[in-house]
Amino acid sequence: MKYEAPSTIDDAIALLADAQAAASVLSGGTDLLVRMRADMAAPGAIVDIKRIPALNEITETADGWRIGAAVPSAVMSEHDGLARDWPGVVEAAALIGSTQVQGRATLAGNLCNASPAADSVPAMVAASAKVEIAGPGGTRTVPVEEIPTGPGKTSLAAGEFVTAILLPKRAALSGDAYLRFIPRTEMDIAVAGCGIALSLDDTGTCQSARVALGAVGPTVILAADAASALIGTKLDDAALEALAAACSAAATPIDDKRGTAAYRKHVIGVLAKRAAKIAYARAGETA
Amino acid sequence: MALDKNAPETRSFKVVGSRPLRPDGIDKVTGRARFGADMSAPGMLIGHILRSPHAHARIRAIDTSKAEALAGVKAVVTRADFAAAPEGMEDVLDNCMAGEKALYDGHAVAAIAATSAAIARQAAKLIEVDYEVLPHVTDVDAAMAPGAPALHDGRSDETVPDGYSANVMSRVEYGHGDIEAGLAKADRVLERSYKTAATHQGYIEPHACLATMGPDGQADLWCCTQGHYMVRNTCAALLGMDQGQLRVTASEIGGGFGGKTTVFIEPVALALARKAGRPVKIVMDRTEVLRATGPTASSSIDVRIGMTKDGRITAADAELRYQGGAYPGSPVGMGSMSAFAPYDLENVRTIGYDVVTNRPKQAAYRAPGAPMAAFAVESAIDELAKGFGLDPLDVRLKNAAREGTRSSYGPTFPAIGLEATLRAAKDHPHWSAPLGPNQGRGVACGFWFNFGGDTCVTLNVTPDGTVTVTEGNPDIGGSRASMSMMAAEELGIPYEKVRTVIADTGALGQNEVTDGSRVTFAVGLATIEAARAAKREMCARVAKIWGIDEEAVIWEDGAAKPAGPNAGDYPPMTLAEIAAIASNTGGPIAGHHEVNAEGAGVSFATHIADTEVDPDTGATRIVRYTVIQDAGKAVHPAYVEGQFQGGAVQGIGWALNEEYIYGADGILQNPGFLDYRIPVASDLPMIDTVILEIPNPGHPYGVRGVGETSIVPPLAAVANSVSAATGVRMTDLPMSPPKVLAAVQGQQEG
Amino acid sequence: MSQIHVTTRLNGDETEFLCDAQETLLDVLRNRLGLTGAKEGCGTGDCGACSVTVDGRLVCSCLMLGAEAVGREIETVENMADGETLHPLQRKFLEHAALQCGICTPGILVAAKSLLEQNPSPTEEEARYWLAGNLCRCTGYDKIIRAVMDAAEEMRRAS
Amino acid sequence: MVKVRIWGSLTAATDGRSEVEVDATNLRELLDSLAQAYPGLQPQLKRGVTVAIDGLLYNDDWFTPISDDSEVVLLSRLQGG
Repeated sequence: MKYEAPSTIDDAIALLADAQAAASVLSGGTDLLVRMRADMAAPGAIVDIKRIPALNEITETADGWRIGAAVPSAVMSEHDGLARDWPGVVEAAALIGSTQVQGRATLAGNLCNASPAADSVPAMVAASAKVEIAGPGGTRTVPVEEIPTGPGKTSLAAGEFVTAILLPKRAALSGDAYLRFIPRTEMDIAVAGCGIALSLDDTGTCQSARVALGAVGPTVILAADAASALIGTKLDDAALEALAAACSAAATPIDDKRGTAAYRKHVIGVLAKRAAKIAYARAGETA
Repeated sequence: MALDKNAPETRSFKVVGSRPLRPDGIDKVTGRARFGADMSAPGMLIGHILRSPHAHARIRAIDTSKAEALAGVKAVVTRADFAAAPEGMEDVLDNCMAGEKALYDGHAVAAIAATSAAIARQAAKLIEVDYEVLPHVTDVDAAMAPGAPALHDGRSDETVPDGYSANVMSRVEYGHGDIEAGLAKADRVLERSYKTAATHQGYIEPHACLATMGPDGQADLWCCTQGHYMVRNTCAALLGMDQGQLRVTASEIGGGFGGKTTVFIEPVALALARKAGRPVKIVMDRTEVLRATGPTASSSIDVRIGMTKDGRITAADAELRYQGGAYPGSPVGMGSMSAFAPYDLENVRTIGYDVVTNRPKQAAYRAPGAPMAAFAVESAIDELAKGFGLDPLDVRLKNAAREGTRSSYGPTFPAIGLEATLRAAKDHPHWSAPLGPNQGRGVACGFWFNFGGDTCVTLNVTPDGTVTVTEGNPDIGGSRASMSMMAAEELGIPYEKVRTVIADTGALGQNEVTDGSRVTFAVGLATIEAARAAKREMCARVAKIWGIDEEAVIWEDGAAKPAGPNAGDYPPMTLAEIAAIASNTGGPIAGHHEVNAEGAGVSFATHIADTEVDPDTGATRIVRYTVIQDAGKAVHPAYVEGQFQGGAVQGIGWALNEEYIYGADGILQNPGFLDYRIPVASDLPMIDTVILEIPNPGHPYGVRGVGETSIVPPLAAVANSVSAATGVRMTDLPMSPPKVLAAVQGQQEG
Repeated sequence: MSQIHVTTRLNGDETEFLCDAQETLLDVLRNRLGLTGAKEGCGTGDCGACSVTVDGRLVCSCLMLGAEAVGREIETVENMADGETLHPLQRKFLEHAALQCGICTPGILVAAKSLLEQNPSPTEEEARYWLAGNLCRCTGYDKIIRAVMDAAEEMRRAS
Repeated sequence: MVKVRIWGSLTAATDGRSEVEVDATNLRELLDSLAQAYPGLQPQLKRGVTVAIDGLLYNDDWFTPISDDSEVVLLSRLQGG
């Protein structure tokens, strides 16, 4: 195996596009190194993208926020502006692993690892995040939910890699939140996770909403019926019950060592109700 | 040995009972301490073990030729490289390296030594094993049923009645009285079944060793173990060596809890070193630790208890079924003996079945066999007490075993501390503190035997009057400090003047492993006796100097003094003064003591747990926890508290989240700390402790073992607390969120 | 297989080593540089026994390649004490008997030091969550948390 | 004669009696006498037992004294963790 640490995006593309090299992108490495150790990945080369300066930056743009693909979760948590605008996304990223893992793990890595249980993905999907992808054919931008196509599989083409996560500007009277359920208080993979972003009108009625569900299907689920349950309401009990029911209905989980399908279907609704209340309160705060 | 009956409770102590810094502390906070994997040797090879991917398979053939041909591979061994095991050690050998069959997922089938870990791992992939996959069974009740896939044929012993599968290895029965007559007197008879999952000791340090063997057959082994004398004896037997030719040095040990009381990789490393002619180091990874070392048994237990409406137990009956993995030896005997030990019962019976399954061979885990039994019994008693509207502590006090009680397992108890722990629990502010919404409080008792065993201590006095204590039990939690304290106490010198070292197997005679909460008791006893021998020698030397009878010299406050008719005739001679002229008075001064220490005292505990259960998710949080336990005499109270807290938290993990999860294919689903979920810091509150001291008459200072009892009550204390919080009785451990939620929902529907 | 030449700053000293591409920083520290204070408890980032800091950031050295260390500042437990003077955390761990077997201790000390650098006045809950990635099986964490809180207080008084 | 209590599953070897009497002044004599008087106990004695004498546990120490009024109970071999 070879180790490469290019300093430009173009060099990285060239290394990744070399089919013979069978290269993997190394960002935080908190998934890749574990998979290599377990013989579940055996790349011919590793392309460490942390030496590309632009990939280490969080920048506020005209359209919102650009988070470089090599920015670790801990740096996001320390960024006051980002945490103010997208607290749900930042909190979701801050739930990935331990403090130690936070020092390395990235949104881009969490997304491209394509685990159905990735914590940051439902939060990003709810937040309408996009990913910026560089590749031999140039740069393209796609919604986050188009990246994972199944457990461990992504839509990235050969030679492509994610260079940044793009979050929109936070609108007035909007807020987001992410909650997950794990058996312990820390260190577990999500049994179920729910990201919600919503916006209100000035009467406090929900105008728009996105509800994304994690760990209850092979990929993240954008639950349109769940969002509809919130729109036009002030998140009264009936709306929250409808939200929970819609989430449970949209979920297609499996039984595994982390929980049963029945449990996941129930808990996803519980999490959705709780996350919606947080997002709603946050939306109100921006008034 | 004769018991020291010198009324320990009346003694006042100067050093014992204080909290000095541990002598190995600096090394352990600076990273200098050398644990199992921290040793290297010139020319060292790295060993790697190939493991079965099948739960049960006949090994038709193993072809190692391609692996042997790989550049950098220096030796490959299989079972053929080991001699036939001596009688009684066949299972240990077969567990270290499979013979005819692989009996569980992870069972070792071959091993490689190579110049690097990467080459060794690559070589493992080149070994071709021809497996005939066989039907498997991992559940204890399924394994007992007639027609279950049999691991071994014809190994059931004479105690097993007809009608069971060949997987039932033995049956035990304890008790006295007449169960049915007793039950007839009860106002209510509760019958319940309980299950507990297999859990792992979860020590953070994986097994590691470094072996060297020369062509002359002399060998050295460095390893992390709870007993390097056991390692020596076992490895020598499995490799056909003389015990004296194998010197074993115990590294610092990164946790054991019983899991390092046997061998796994050590004989393999020696076999590789013998074949390669070079040092070989083997370090397990976490996956190997979970797949192929010794978790504890899983259990299935039926309990029948009769109680009068005023809380008196009229009869208690239990059947315990423990699977201990692929070989006989589950701790069901100790589970059966301990199940009802806290109670004074006229009619009591326990029946235990030892069952084999396609899982790794169980190893001891802190009070082996007792926590599961206590979970069942303490849950049933709690349910009965609640049903009658009685205070669960009052019910336990009403039935508590005390001095003179004929125990459920036979012997009559001497002075014991159960009642004291129950009264202390009642008086503790925790017991009467208010609870919040969705919170509940549970209480449970626990019992453990504690042991002694073979022990050697040598105590040397240096020329400048400092003292070295040499002992043979790895220091797993601060025992060097305790030994230094007891030597200092006995000699009347400051703690700082004593240093305790753990010797290799060449330096002392046989020492039993660090287990059964025996070290502070047994090694402490031998340390005290070694110090007394040294004092006698020093008094004899001084008697010669003064020209008086030996009997006329006594030892007091670290000095020899004239006594009796000679009192005051000579100024006292301190230990340092005597040591300085030792060469002139007969040579170096030492004391030693070798003993099979008997007379360990049993220990009881009562735990109080508060939990809060999220009714929507079934998640359980420990809100408050208090441990009350009899320590006999707490030599170093800070480390006694640490044992109480650590055992309680392991029990909390067992109660809530820890479990071996097997798939239908018999493969372990969660061989890592990600999904084998031991408690993390944020899961827990502070763990309050109350140390009671009811002296053990079998020890000069009254010491009882403290390490194991603390894991016995938590399973039931937490379960009783969850039941109080939710109104549903939890009978299946772990009480993971899906199970708790299902129970709560079932109750709402029901 | 050609090895990678790495120059890094380790415990304040410029340090060079050769390593294979797949070797972790933990392997390099332990097997090539003789620093065995960081331990491997899991190799998957789940136990924290291998904790070190890289450019001041707490990480698991088992989840980082040695080759990534080029130009970084690595600090390990071996550099916590100042000569013969223990770091207040090390002293408080001894005073509170916050270790039993001691295998998790180096990782917990490094993690706790990182916590107090970031947050000199953590609450008990903050300390528990910060240290959630450092498993200890002996102590039940009680004395560890007490030692960290006591060290924090002493360090606040001294500063 | 020393009275010895044995555990339930061993009574198959003692004609159903849970208490037997044998001549013994120490642990070794006790185990020898039991094996001689009740050959059915031999497999278990060979596998190992723990003996409680007046409430304290003994494993192997042959010369542990036993008097006629000692309370002697045979137990499964104990192991710790």
